[in-house]
Amino acid sequence: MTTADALSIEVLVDWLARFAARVARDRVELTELDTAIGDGDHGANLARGTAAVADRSEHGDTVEAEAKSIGMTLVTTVGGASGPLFGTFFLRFGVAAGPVTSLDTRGVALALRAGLDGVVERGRAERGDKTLVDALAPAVDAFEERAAAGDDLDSCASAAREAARRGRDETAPLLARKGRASYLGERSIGHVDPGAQSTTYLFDALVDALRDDA
Amino acid sequence: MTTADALSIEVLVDWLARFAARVARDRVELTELDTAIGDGDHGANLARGTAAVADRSEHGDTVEAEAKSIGMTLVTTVGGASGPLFGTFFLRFGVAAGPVTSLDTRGVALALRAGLDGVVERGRAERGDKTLVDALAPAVDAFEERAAAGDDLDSCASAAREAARRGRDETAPLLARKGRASYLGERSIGHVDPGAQSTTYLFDALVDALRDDA
Amino acid sequence: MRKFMDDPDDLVADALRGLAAAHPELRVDHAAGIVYRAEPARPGTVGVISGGGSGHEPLHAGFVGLGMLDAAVVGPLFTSPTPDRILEATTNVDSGAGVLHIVKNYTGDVMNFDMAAEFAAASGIDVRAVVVEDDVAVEDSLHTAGRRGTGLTVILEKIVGAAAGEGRSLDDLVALAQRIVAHGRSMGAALSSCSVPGHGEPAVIPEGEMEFGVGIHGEPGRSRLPFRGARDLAARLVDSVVHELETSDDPAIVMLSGLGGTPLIELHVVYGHVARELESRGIAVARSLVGDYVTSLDMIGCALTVLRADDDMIGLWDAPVRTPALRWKA
Amino acid sequence: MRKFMDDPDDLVADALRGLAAAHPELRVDHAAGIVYRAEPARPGTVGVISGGGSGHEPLHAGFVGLGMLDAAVVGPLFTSPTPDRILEATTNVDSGAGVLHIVKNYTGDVMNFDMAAEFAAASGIDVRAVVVEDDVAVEDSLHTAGRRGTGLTVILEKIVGAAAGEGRSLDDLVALAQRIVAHGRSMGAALSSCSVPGHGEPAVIPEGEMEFGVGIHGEPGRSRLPFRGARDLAARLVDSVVHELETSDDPAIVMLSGLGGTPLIELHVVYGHVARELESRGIAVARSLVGDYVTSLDMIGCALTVLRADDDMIGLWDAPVRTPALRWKA
Ligand SMILES: Nc1ncnc2c1ncn2[C@@H]1O[C@H](COP(=O)(O)OP(=O)(O)O)[C@@H](O)[C@H]1O
Ligand SMILES: Nc1ncnc2c1ncn2[C@@H]1O[C@H](COP(=O)(O)OP(=O)(O)O)[C@@H](O)[C@H]1O
Ligand SMILES: [Mg+2]
Ligand SMILES: [Mg+2]
Ligand SMILES: [Mg+2]
Ligand SMILES: [Mg+2]
Repeated sequence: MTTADALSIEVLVDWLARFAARVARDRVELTELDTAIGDGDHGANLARGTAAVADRSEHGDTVEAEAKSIGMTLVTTVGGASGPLFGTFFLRFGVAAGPVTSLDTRGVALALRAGLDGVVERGRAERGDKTLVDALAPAVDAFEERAAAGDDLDSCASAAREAARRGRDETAPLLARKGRASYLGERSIGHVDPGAQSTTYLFDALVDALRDDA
Repeated sequence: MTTADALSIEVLVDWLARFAARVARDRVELTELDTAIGDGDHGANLARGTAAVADRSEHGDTVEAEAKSIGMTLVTTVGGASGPLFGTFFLRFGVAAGPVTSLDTRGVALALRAGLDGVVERGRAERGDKTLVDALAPAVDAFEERAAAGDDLDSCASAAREAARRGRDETAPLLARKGRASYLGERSIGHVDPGAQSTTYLFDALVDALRDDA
Repeated sequence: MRKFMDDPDDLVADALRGLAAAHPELRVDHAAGIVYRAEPARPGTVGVISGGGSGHEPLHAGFVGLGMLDAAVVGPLFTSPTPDRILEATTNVDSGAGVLHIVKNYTGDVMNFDMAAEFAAASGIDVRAVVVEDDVAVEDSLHTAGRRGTGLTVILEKIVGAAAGEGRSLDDLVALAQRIVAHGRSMGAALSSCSVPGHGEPAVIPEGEMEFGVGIHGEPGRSRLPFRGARDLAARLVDSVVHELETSDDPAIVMLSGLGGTPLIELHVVYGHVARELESRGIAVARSLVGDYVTSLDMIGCALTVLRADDDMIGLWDAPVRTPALRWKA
Repeated sequence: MRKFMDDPDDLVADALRGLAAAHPELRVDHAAGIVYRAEPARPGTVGVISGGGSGHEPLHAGFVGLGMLDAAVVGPLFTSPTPDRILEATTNVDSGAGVLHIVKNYTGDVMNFDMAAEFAAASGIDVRAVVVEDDVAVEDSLHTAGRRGTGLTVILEKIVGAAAGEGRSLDDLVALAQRIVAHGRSMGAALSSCSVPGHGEPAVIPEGEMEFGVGIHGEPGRSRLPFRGARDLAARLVDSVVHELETSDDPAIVMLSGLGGTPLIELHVVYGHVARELESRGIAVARSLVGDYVTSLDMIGCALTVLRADDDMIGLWDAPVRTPALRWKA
C-alpha cells in the first residue's frame, strides 16, 4: 500500500468528498446519537453542509483558498452548533496552511492545530466537556506527536484516526458540560457525543483520501 | 297492587325524585348514547338538573306552582338542549294544571299534552327527527287515548311508558334531523337517541311514583 | 388524559379565575359565570353579548372588551349556559338601547338564548338575536337543525361590536349581523379528536386520515378522508367554503383558526396554501387572522372562515378593539 | 405524525409563505429566510434583530414590527440560522446607529451570531449582542453552557424594541437588555414531548408524569416527576423561578406561554394558580401575557417567565407595538 506524502488540493477535495459520503451514509447514526442527548439534527445538519461542500463548482487554487471555501460553505450551510465549529476548523486550517498548493506532514500538523485552536476559541469547550473537542484534540495531539517523530503522513493520519476513536469512546461515560447535551445533566451519561462521532468520520475520511490518492 | 287515582303534589315530587334517582343510576348509559351521536354530556346535564330538582328545599303548594318550580329548576341547571326542553315540558305542564292540589286522569292528560306542545314549540322537532319527541309524543298520545277510554291513571301511565319505550326503540334506525346528532348525517343511523332514552326514564318514574303512593 | 387541570369538574371555573387574573380589563362574575368589560360601554349604545359552552377558548370570553362584546356568558364544557344567566347578562348590559344576542346555531344555545330573550322581553328589555350558521359541513334545510355556528362568530362579534360602539341602533345592528351571516361560511378538518375531561380517551383518527367537516364539540366530521397534506386540505377547505358563498365582488375577511392542539407553524403552512387558492379563484383577501380563535379543547385541526365583506364591514373590522384575544389600535 | 404540512423539508419555507400572506405588514425575504418590517424603522434608530431555529412560533418572526424587532432570521427547525444570513439582516437594518443582536443562549445560536457579529464589525457596523439566559432548569456556572434562553426573550424583545423606537443609543439598549437578563427567569414543564417531522414518534411521557424543567427543542427535562395537577405544577414553577430571582420590590411582568399543543383553557387554569402563588409571595403582577409565545412544535406544556420590572421597563412594555403576535395601541 502506498500513500500520499503530501496533502494537495486534490487530496483536500477528496477528503471532504469522502467525509460527505460517510456523513450521508451514516446520517441516521448521528441523528440517533443526537436524539439521545441533543435535538436529533446533527446528521441532517452535517449532511446538508458536507453535501454543499461536495457540490461546489469552484475550487480554490491554494490549500488556503480551498480550505477557506470549505469552511465558509460549512459555516453558511450547516447552522446549529456544529456549523460554526466545523466551519471554523477549516477556516483556520486554511489560514495556517497559507497560499501553498500542498502541505507536507509538518504543515498538516500545524494546520490541524490551528483548526483545533479555532474550535476551542469558538466553542470554549475543554476536554472532558463531552463535545467533539474530545475526539478532535487527541487526534491533533497524536498527529503532531508522530509528525515530530518523523513518521510519514499516513501513519500520522492513522494515529489521529485511532486517537479520535478513543476520544469518542471516552465521551460515553462523561457528563456533558457544553452544548445541548449539558441540559440533561446526569442523563447525558452513558451516551456517545454525536459531534465526537462525526469527528471520527472526518479522520476516517482523511486516512482514506491520503491512501487512495497515492 | 293499588295505585294513586290522582296526581297530587306529593306524587309529582316523588315522580321527580324517582326520575332523578334513575338518571343518577343510569347516567353512564345516557353518556354513552350521547357520545355515539352527540357530545356525551346528556347524562351529566340531566343528572345535574334532576339532582337540583330533588334538592329543592321549598315546594309549590299547587300542582302549577310545583311543576313550574321543577321546570324553572331544570331550565336553570341543565343547560344544553335538554334543559330548555325538559324545563319547558314542566313549565307548560304546570300552566295547564292550574292552581289545584291534584290532577285527575283527564287533568294529567291535558297537562302532558301541554308539556309536549311546549317541547315541540321550543325545539321545532317533528316525529321521526330522532329526538326525545319520538318517545314523548307517542307516550302522550297513548296516555290520552286510554284516558279518553276511561282507564285509570295507572293504566294510562303504563300505556304511556310502553309507548315511550317503543318510540325510543324506533329512533335507532332513524337519520337524525334535529340536535347535534343531525350533524352526523348517515352516521347517526343505528343509534338510539339519548333524549328518547331519558324520556323513557321519566315515564318509568311516573308509573312507579303513582304505584308507590297508593 | 394529559391536561393541565385539577378536578375536571372545576375546569371551567378555574380557567375563569385565570382569565380574570390575566386580564384586569375584564370584570368576571364567577358565581354567575359571566365575563363583562371592566369599563362598561357608553350609555345609550346597544349591549352586545354572546355565550355558549366552554372548550372553545378564546371564544367567547376572550372577545369581551372595548369594540367587541359587552359580556360573554360562559357555559359548562360544550354545554350552553342556562337562560337565567343569559338574562342576567342581558339585564346588566342594557343601557336602554336594547341588547343583541349573538348565538351560535346549536339547538341548545338557540333554545337557551330564546328563553332568555323571552324573559328579558317580559321585563321590558328590547332584545334581538342573530344566529350564526356558517359551517358548510352541515346541510341547511327547513327540516334540519341547519348549519352550525363556528368561526364566523368571531368576525361577526368584531364587526357588530364596533358598530355598537359607534352608537348604531339595534335594528341597524341586526341588519348588519344578518348581512354577515348571509355572506360568511366556514369549514374545518381534524387529524385528531379532542379529549373531553371525564370522557375517557377520544376516538383515534388513524394516521393518514382526517375527519373532514368536523365540528367543535368532538362530534365526528361529515366524512373520513385520506389526509394528503396541507396543500390538498387547503384546496378542499377553500372549495367547500367558496362553493357555498354567493358570488360577489367584495374582498374577503379570512380567518384560519386552529382547533386547540395545532401549532402556529402548521397553521401558517395551511394558510399559505389557502391564500394561493383564494387568489386563484379571484377572491381578494382584505384582512386575515391566523391563530387559535375558535377551538375544540386540544383537537389537532383547523377551520377556514371566509366572509365577503363590504366597505362598511371592513371599516368596522379595522376599528379599535381591546379584548384578550383580539386587540389593535387600543 | 399528525401534522398539517407537506414535505417535511419544506415546512419552514411553507410556513414563512403563510406568515407573509397573513401579514402584509411584514416583508419576507424567502430566499434568505429573513422577516423584516414592511415599513422600516426611523433612520437613526438602532436596528434590533433576533433569530434562531424554527419550531418556536410565534418566536421570532411573529415579533417583527413596529415597536419590537426590525428583523428576524429564521433558521431550519430547531437549528440556528447561519452567520451569512444574520449578517445580511444586520446590514439591512443598520441605519448608522448600530444593531443589537438578541440571542437565546444555545451554543449554536451564540456561535452563529458571534460569527455574524465579527463579519459585521469587519464591514464597519456597530454590533452588540445580548444573550438571554433565563431558564432556571439549567444550572449556570463558568464550566457549563449556562442557562438556556426561553420566554424572557419575548419580554426583552418588546421592551428593548420600544426603547430602540424611542431613539435610545446602542449602549443604552445593551444596558437595558442586560438589566432585563439579570432580572428575568423562566421554568417549563411538559406532559408530552414534541414530534419533530422526520424524527419518528417522540418519547412518550406516561400519564400521571411530567417532564419538569423541559427545554424547547424536545430535549428531555431535568427530571421526571409525578404530575399532581395544575395547582401543584404552578407552585413548583413559581418556586423554581422565584428562587433564582434577586429579591426586589419591583413588580413583575409575567408570561405563561403554552408550548404549542396546550389549549388556552388549560393555560388559564395554570395561570390562575400562578397568580395566586405570586401574590402569596408578595410579588405584584404589573403586566401579564397568557398564550402561545415561545413554543416547541406541538408539545403539551407550559413555561412561566417572571421579570422584576422597573418603571422604565413597564413604560416601554406599555408602548405601542404592532407585530403578528403582540399588538396594542397600534
Ligand atoms: N461548545 C462546544 N464546543 C465544541 N463542540 C460543541 C460545543 N457545543 C456543541 N458541540 C458539538 O456539537 C454537536 C452538536 O451539533 P449539532 O447537533 O449539529 O448542533 P445543535 O446542538 O445546535 O443541534 C455536539 O454533539 C458537540 O460535539
Ligand atoms: N330540536 C329538538 N327537539 C327535541 N329534542 C331535541 C332537539 N334537539 C335535541 N334534542 C334532544 O336533546 C338530546 C340531547 O340533549 P343534551 O345532550 O343534554 O344536550 P346537547 O345536545 O346540547 O348536548 C337529544 O338526544 C335529543 O333527544
Ligand atoms: Mg443537534
Ligand atoms: Mg349532549
Ligand atoms: Mg352539550
Ligand atoms: Mg439543532
